[in-house]
Amino acid sequence: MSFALNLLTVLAVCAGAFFFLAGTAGLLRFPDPLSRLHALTKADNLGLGFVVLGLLFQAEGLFAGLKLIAVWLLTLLAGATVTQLIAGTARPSGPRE
Amino acid sequence: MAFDIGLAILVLGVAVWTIAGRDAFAAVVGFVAYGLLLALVWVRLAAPDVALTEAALGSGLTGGLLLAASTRLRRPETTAPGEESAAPLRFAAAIVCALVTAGLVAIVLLLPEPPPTLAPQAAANMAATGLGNPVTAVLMAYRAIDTLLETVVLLLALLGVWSLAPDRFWGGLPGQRHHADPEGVLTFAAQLLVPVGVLVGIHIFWVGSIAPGGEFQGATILAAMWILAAMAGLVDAPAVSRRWLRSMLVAGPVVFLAIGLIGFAIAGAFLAYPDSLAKLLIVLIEVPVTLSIAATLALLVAGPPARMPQQ
Amino acid sequence: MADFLIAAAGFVLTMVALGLVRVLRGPGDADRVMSAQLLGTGGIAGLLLLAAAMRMPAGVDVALLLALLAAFVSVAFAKGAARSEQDEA
Amino acid sequence: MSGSTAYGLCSAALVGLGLFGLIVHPEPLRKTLAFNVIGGGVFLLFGVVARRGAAAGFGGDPVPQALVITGLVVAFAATALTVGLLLRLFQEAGRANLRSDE
Repeated sequence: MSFALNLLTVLAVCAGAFFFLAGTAGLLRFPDPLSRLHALTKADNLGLGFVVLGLLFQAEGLFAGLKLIAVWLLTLLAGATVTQLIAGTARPSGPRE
Repeated sequence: MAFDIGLAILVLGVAVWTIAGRDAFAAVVGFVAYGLLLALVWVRLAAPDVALTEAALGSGLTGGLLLAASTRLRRPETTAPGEESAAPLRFAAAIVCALVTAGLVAIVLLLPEPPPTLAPQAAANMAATGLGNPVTAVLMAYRAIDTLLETVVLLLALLGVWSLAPDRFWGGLPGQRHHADPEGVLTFAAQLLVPVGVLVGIHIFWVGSIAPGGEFQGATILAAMWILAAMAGLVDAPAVSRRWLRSMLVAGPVVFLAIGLIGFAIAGAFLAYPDSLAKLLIVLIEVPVTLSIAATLALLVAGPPARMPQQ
Repeated sequence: MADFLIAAAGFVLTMVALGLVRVLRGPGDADRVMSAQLLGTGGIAGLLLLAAAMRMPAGVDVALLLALLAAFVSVAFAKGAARSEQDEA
Repeated sequence: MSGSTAYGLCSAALVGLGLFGLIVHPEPLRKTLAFNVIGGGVFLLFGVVARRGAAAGFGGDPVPQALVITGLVVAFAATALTVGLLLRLFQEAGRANLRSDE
């Protein structure tokens, strides 16, 4: 049982690490700010999401698990807000009116 | 082990960027990253209480403050070529700093063996306070006078910031008025984040007596959430001359001092708690202190009064 | 298991540190804040992995706090950037 | 070399680095940043000492840890006051540097 849980953790954490790799590569290689923003949101949402998923299999108790999910949701919300705000400032024609 | 060395190198790299970066704004971003990485280091050093404080105050609130300042100071801050320090000065400074570093390296490598520690004393003291978190026990009992003075230092800093206001705005409202955009993403995010943040802040404060957390960490989150609400235009700063605001600011230190003085009567010394009442008295101190610190931190970030209330 | 989690934390931090190169190259403030945000997310992921590896439940509290404060800092930036554009206009 | 020694060496380098920035940067905002970098290094040294003092079932000596928390709060207060002074200087003089020869 514990072996199966550990295996799931390893798989999910590896998937998360892959998305961080992808996000960084996108941030470094994509030509313009808006597509870099696109790459960043992948790392944010999926990278951290898979890491949290993997750690859920190791969580001790319900409250600990809920806190992990709360961290992910907060990051999602913060990420979405900031992405919107940055997209507004990054437009070549200035902020949207 | 390899992880620790890598993390230490990463911290150094970010610090080099903060110091050596050309642009002030980029340097501030580097500083926020520096604080974040230091929070990870504190976890590695088995100091989660400090990690919480570093993440909230060292990186978060300081970062927000300096980011706002660097965008306002933008143009005059860009250094003209002639303004750089002269090469001989830079060279001399580099030598002095290398010597300081070398001295500290020697100290680190020659730290006494076995390491001195006050942990057993703190553990003995902790039993008497009824608290489960050794760091909170040290802050509130073993070194309570430091904590009392610290709340006073925060108030003094706030007085200093307020006294920078131009005469005509004295007693007015700090910072700019932000207007809410009911359709805006910022309003939406603030409406969602602020309640969650307040809940997390109270949680961190409350668990401080038994687990890592405490009044400074909780208060910092509360302050950050208030500033977020103000930036989204959901709330406006109160005029600094308001009586309720001033009572809130001094409530913490006053209650702390009063309970400290009562210590003479019931336990024979300043800031001494009788064993049976220790935990109750500490909680009685912590609640107003948390509120005062939160208000002080928020107003420190908001800055000096800059406008009068509209009639 | 602990070793794997620490290695994963190291990998994620290395990745986001590479992303920081974007801070060095700029060119715009938006890019800088994006890479700082990637570092924030990576830092949170690294912290969660470390907390699990070191069996330190308080590490999750630190991550929770970082997530809140990261939002705060980013909003402060976006407000600042919007204001400096107003100044120029 | 143990983990805490690595952080100890790191803290020594941070103090030197921050001190260098504090001396050579002409802009006060950069000096403030450099000062905070020094602060981080000093606190880290305390953390290393605390970690070495792990005893009585604690992961580290709680006394230096509590001192660091106090220090972080005071450093923030000082930084806020500095930034306030700096913004006021900028408002009054239209510049934010420390030259007096103009």
